[in-house]
Formats: sequence, structure tokens, C-alpha cells
Amino acid sequence: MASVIGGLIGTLFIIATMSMLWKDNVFFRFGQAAVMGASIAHYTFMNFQSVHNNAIKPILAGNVLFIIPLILGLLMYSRLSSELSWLAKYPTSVLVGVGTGVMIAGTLRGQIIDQIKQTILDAFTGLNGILIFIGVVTAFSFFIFTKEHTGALGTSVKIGRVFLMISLGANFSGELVWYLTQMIGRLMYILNEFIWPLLGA
Amino acid sequence: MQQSGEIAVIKTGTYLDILLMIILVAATYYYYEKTKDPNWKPFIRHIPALDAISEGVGKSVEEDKPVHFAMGASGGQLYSNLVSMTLTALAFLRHITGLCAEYGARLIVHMPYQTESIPIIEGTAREGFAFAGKPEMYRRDDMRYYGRGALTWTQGVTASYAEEGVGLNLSIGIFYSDCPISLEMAHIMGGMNVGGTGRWIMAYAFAMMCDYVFLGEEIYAAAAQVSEDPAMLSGILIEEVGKFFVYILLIVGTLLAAVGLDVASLLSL
Amino acid sequence: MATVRERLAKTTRFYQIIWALCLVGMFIPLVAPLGLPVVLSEPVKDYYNNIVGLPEGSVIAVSFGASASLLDEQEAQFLATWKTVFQQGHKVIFYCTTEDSPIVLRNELQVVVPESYGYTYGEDYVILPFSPLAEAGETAFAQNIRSIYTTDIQGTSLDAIPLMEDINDQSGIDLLIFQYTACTSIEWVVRQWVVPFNKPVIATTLGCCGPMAAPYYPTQVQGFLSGSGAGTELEVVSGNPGPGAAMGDAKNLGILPFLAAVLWMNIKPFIGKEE
Amino acid sequence: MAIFKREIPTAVLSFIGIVILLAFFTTLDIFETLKGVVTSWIPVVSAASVGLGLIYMVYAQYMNYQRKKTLNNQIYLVVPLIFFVIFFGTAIVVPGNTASDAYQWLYFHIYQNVGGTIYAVMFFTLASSAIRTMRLVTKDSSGAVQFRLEAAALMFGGLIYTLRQIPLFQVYLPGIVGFGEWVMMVPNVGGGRAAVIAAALGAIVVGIRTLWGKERTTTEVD
Repeated sequence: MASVIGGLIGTLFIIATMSMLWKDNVFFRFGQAAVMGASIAHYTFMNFQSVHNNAIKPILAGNVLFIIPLILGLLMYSRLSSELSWLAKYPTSVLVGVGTGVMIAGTLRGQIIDQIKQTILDAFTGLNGILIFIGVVTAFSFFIFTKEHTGALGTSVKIGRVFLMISLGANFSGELVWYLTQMIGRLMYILNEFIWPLLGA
Repeated sequence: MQQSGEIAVIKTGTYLDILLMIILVAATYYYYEKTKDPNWKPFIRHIPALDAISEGVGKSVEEDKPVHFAMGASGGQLYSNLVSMTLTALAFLRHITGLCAEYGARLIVHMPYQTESIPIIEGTAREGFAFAGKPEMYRRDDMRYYGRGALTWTQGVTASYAEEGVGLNLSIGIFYSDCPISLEMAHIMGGMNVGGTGRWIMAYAFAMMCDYVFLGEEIYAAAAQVSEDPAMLSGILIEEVGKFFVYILLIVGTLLAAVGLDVASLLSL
Repeated sequence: MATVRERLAKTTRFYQIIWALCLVGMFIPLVAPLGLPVVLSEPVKDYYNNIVGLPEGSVIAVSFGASASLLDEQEAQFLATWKTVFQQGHKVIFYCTTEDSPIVLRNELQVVVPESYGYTYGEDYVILPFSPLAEAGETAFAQNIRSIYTTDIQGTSLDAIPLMEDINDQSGIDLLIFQYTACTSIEWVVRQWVVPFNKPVIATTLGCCGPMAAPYYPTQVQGFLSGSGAGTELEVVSGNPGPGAAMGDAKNLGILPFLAAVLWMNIKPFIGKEE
Repeated sequence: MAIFKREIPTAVLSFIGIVILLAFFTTLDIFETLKGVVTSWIPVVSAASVGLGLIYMVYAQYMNYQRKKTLNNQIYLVVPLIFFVIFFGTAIVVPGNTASDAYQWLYFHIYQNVGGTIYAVMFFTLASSAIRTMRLVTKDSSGAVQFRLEAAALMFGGLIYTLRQIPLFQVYLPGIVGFGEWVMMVPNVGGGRAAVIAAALGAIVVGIRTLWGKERTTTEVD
């Protein structure tokens, strides 16, 4: 019986969420508000636990250095006061500093040089490789900003945009079928957690 | 890590990275020097979606509906490799606050779920209004936060569209699987969508659902244009230097490979 | 003004009819299955072979970044993977990189119970708690596990866990199974595990992320599962049936109304219908 | 005072960023160690800020309610708090915390369920946008038919790979798997790779500007 009730509540939440596609309504609002509260509770708890494990425990164990990130994290809350809000710049600077360093280091190799290398190697593997090569060269020209897209550049951009659009279409279909699976998963939930137990009970 | 017999301070396998880095840093220095001349103004091709932003703000005022600004459910990444996109989105936030102040449109900002980014987003919006001479237009309750995760974010944004209406919906930043709902819902509710993301995998949603789209890297160029900040404008020229390098590497690499050189190991330096 | 609004309402109604038809299409096979055969793909076979190819007792690290909301897409993958791993007797270090991971993992390990394969917690497998690692965290993990995790999920110090005794960094790990849901995250593992340490990596991810993983396969990422379809394939190739089979069926009918609508919109201008 | 508000944070940012770059590019252990220390801080800084979200949410909902006392705003004020208390309370009070059966029940039936449904909703929104966009020809106001090359390319990539993923077509449309993979591995890679390289350059330039101390967003906002 408990599982049927769980299934019923779950089913109601599914319907409330999907009802937005029909029309804005009060059940949708209720479902949304409930999950908003639940998600903040969940993530607040998990992150407190993570602070406890990754900072408080090491500090208590004698690793005093972890007091620094803890203080930095707390400085974020200075944003709530208009006089002290500038203090939040310190933790933000640390985060952005790490992010920028890691980003530049990783992007140079992984997203530029390795991609160029792969394109050159592909070009000698036959017709498909040549097609990839043409695609990269022409599509890349679309991202030139200091010249108007006319003349030879214009032709290259036109071809490049076709490649770009095919790529967009392929990405679209990958997601479409994934979301389809999600919908089927929810239908399976309704059947397995609510309808079958209800009929069986 | 040191190779025997040589003093290798630089890691093997990063030579080309460093070369490209040096080129870009040198270009940065060169163009930053140029920006000291107040008359210096580079040519940058027209990006159609840019005009659409002010058109959209005008439309919002006409219809008496708010302007929505979204930078993605997880658009507040400050320490990942997507940090540049967060900063670019903030440049647009600053721009749109200026436009809203000028036209007198209400601005609703849908903040991403990364709480660590709240201070910088809030600060940008407040500064934007203050800079435009209308600090009173900044309202903290229009800085919306919907809890962690993409799911509550999409719901919250949709509910906000339904509740307050959509004039212009400007969506720029790091988007994952949240934009297919937020963009389509804004469209269905009669809003005008303008936006783009640097994450190519999601760019399709913008191409299909937006009235005007910034395709991929266009967001960086557009951000520079709207900012009118010389440092950002010269950024586009620095990128063009990088693109030149990419083309050179592609052409030279292909030629070398064609005459039988081992390009794979050359490019692994 | 009104005409724009009326037209919008009319097209919205048209969309809603298509949506409803798709929904009905998905529902029918769930009640009355069609039972179509499954076509196997190379990345899935390689994924499987990498797990079974390891010598018994090898250490597998699982970077587990699951999302509870996306479980429909991945549950079949997880269940079939754990079954395969446990059948081989490999030691497993699970570490959780998203807030949802500990709960999802706990649920999945109640379906595939390690103890029923003769596993003992702490000796044969261990679960490390949630920490928002991202790329910087993956780097730190590969360099020094204890700089990120000092205890396991139950609060036991890592030094008190027999399995973790000699494992301090990537050198103690024979294979990494990287589970992620944000498509570009595959680059993290390539940059932080494969490029510096040349560690064998296989990945599990969503269907939409397959295209982003494909360029790294098979040189850098040695095999990957993308989407529920790949989960179904792993069920077949490893001989461990699971929830993937029913999903395949429902996809078939669910997509048809959409395809028909696209076709209709393209025919319409030629048969004289107005926009 | 101004130096603490602007110059020092910028210097901190640049210093950390450059240290991390040097750790990647050089063999000197000092940078590697520093990088290890700073990167292990990041999860703590980020996790400690999580309470800000709760404060912002409650504040925004409260102000909304004050402005307009509608039923919807009432729901937004009360319901999130109720569910916050239910979830947070269960996580704290029940032994086993989030691993307890009670929490799992809540999580599975409510949270995970709605999350899954949101993604399911996207199937429908994507479908309708595709129906709108994937049109090979349009008629303009004069009735003249126009062929749309870019829409055709989008449709080509979209439909072929969709068919490739559906079991029905895999079985009864011979060659679709190979054709679908070809679209994914050839034209998609050509276009996608160019976009990735271009966006990477854009990102690096923003990165250099940030480390240089010229990124307005990080220097001026306070």
C-alpha cells in the first residue's frame, strides 16, 4: 500500500509538471514550488556535509590550512551587506583564477592543437577525411570577424554554414531521442509504481 | 619528470601550447598598446543579432512586459573551463541593464544555480544600473534564484514567463539541457528570443528556437561590440591572430604531411 | 496584434495535438511489447572487453557523476556495468562527483548487491562521499586522492580502510570508468587522466553526449556507453538482462507522430495550404 | 581602502591563474604543489556558499508576495519552505541521513521524478521547434516558393541521425545505421570541430584578458 501511495504522489507530480504544456495552472506552480524547496534542501545538506568532510574534519585533524577556503567560502555571504560586499571579490578571485588557469592550459592542447592535428591526419584517410578537412576550413571562416563575408570568403562561409547546420541537426537528434527515453522512463514509472501495484493490490 | 642529460624545465608535449600562448600574449600586448590611442577603432563585421537586442527591449516597453535575462541553469561556472562564457554573459548583463535603464524596461535576471556566482552577477547588474544613472531600477527581488539543478531552474523560468509575461528573452551563457524548455516556452508565450551559447552541443536549440541567434563564438565578438570596452574590442583582433595561426598550422601541416613528414609527432611536441 | 496572438494560439494547439499523439505512441508498446532485435555497436563491445580483459583483482576507479533526474537514460548502463564488474571480481573505488551520486549509487547497489558476489565493503569495494570535483578536482584526485577525500562515505578514515592502504594516486588504479552527464566533461578525463598518465579510460554517459565522446574513441577513451540504447546493448553482450529492453520498443511508436508532422509541414506549401 | 577592493583581488586572481599555468607547462615541483593546494580548496569554497541560494530564493518570493498578494505568490512563499523543512528535516533527523529509507522515499518519488519529467517535457518542446524549423521551402507574402538551404542541412543532419537511433528503423531500413554514423562522424565533425576551435580561441582570449587584469567584470564589480 505504501508503494501505491508513493506511486500516486509521484504520478501526480509528473502530471503537474507536464500540465504546463497544456496551460499554466496552479498545480504546475505547486509542483514547481515543492521541488524548488526540496532541491535547495537536498543540495544545502549535501554541501554542508561536503564542507564538514573536506574542511572541518581536516582542520580538526590538524590540517589548519583548510581554514583558508572555509573563510573564503564564508566571505561570499558579505554580498548580503552593501558596505561589505566587496569582500566577496576575494573568494570569487580565487575561483576565477583557478578556473582561468585550468581552462587555458587544457584548451590550448585539447581543443585547438589536437583538433588541428586530427583534421590533418584525417585529410589523408580518404574521401571522408577530405570532406572533414573542407568542413573545418570553411566552417572556421564563418568565425572571421574583421572582414565582411563577401567574395571568396563569402563563398567559403556559405559552404561552412551548411556543415555547421548539419552538425546542429545531428546534435538536435541526439538530444531528441534522449528526451524521448526520459518520457518513456516516466511512463514506466507510472505503470510500475502506480498502475500495476494498484491493479494488483 | 626530468629527462636524463638535459635540463627540461618545460614539460615535453607542451611546446606548441606555449608557442600559441606566447603568440596570443604578444598579440594582446600589441593591441593593448594600440588601444591607448583614443582614435583607434577596429573594423568588426556586423552581427545581425546585436540590433535585435535593443529592438527587443523596445518591444518589451511597447507591450509593457519585462525583459528576461538568462545565462543558463549552470551558467555561473567560475572555476571550470567554461569560465570565459560566464564572463561573456556578464558583459551582456551589463549591456542589457544599460538598455533597460535607457528604455525604462523592467529586467528580470534568472540566476544560475551556482551560488558562488551570485555575488558577481548581482554586482554586475547593480553596477550596470548605477552606471546608466538609474541605480533605483536595480531590484534584488528581480534577481531570481530557483534552487540547485537544471530542473527547478527551467520550471522557475517558465513560471516567471507565465506570471509576468515575456517581452525580450535574452539568453546568453553556458547552456546545457535547460534551454530547450526555456526558449520554446518564451516563444510560445509570445516572447522574442535572442541568444547564443559557446557550447556547440547546445547551439542547435538556439538556432532552432531563437528569432536572432549568436552562433558559437559569435557571443564573444558580440560581447566585445556591446561593451565598447577597448580591451574587449581588441580581444577580437587577438582572436583573429589566433585564427591566422590555426590556418597556418592547418596548411603547413597538410603540406608537410603530403611530402611524407611525420606530422602526428610534430604536432605532439 | 490580435491576429498574431490568434495565430500563435492556433499553432500551439497544433503542437499540442502532435504531443498527445507521441505520448499515446510511447504508451502502447509498454503495455503490449513489440520485442525487436538489438544491433550491437563497436564502442559498447570495447567497453565490455576492457572490463573483462583486466586480470582478476585489478583496481577500477569509478568517477561517478550521476544525476537522479537522468537515471532513465542511464540505469540500464549502470546495472549491467556493476554486474559485469562484480562477476569479474575486480576491486572498485567509487567516488561521487555530483550531489545526486551517493543516493543513486546506493539505490543501484541495492539492485546489484556486491555482497552477493562475495564482496566485502572496505576490502573489495569502497564508496567515497560527494565532493564537487569538476576538472580541477579530477586533477587533484589523480595526483593525491587524500587531498580530496580523507574519509569514505561512512566517515571512516581512508587509512583505516584495507583497500585504500596502498592506493594514493592514479598509479594504484588500473582502469577508470568515467560516468558523466555534461557532454564536454569527457575532455576533463582526457586532459587529466589520459594525457598526463596514459590511463585506460572507459566512459558511461547520455545519448546526446555520444557525439562528443566519439572523437576520442578508440585512442584516448577505449570504449563508451551513450544512452539507454547502449545500456540495452551491454545487457545483451554481457548476458545480464535489465530494464533497457522495454525502452527500445516504446521509442519506435513515440517518434512516429513527430516524423509525420515534419513531413506534413513540408508537403503543405505544395498543396496550396496557407501558412 | 580602494586597493583592497580592486588591485589586490585582481592580483590574487592573476597570481593563482599563472601558478596553475606554470604547473601545467613546467616540471618545477613548487608550482605543482601550489596547484594541488589551491585546487583542493575549490570544492570547499564552492560548497560553503550554498546557503546564499536559500536566502536569495526566500527573499525574492517574499518581495513578490508583498507586491502582489495572489494565490500563485502565496504558493511560492509557503510551499518551498514546507518542502525545504520536510527534506532537510528528514536528512538531519532520521538516522542514516540522506541514506535513510525515509529520505530515499521522498527523493525517489518526488525529487527524482519531477527532475525526470522536466527532461521528458523537452522532448515535446524540441519536437515543436523542429516542426517549425525543419521546412525546406517557405512561401513569402507574394506566394513565391523559396528553398532554404540551411534548413535543409539542419533537417538532413537531424532526421538521418534520429532514424539511426530508433530500433524500428535500424531493423527495417537497411543502411540507416551506417548512414547515420557517417553523418555523425563526417559532416558533423567537420562543422563541429571548426566551432570548437573558434570557441576555444575566444575562451582563451577572455582568459588572458582576465589574467592581465583587464576583464571589467572581475575588476570593477564590487
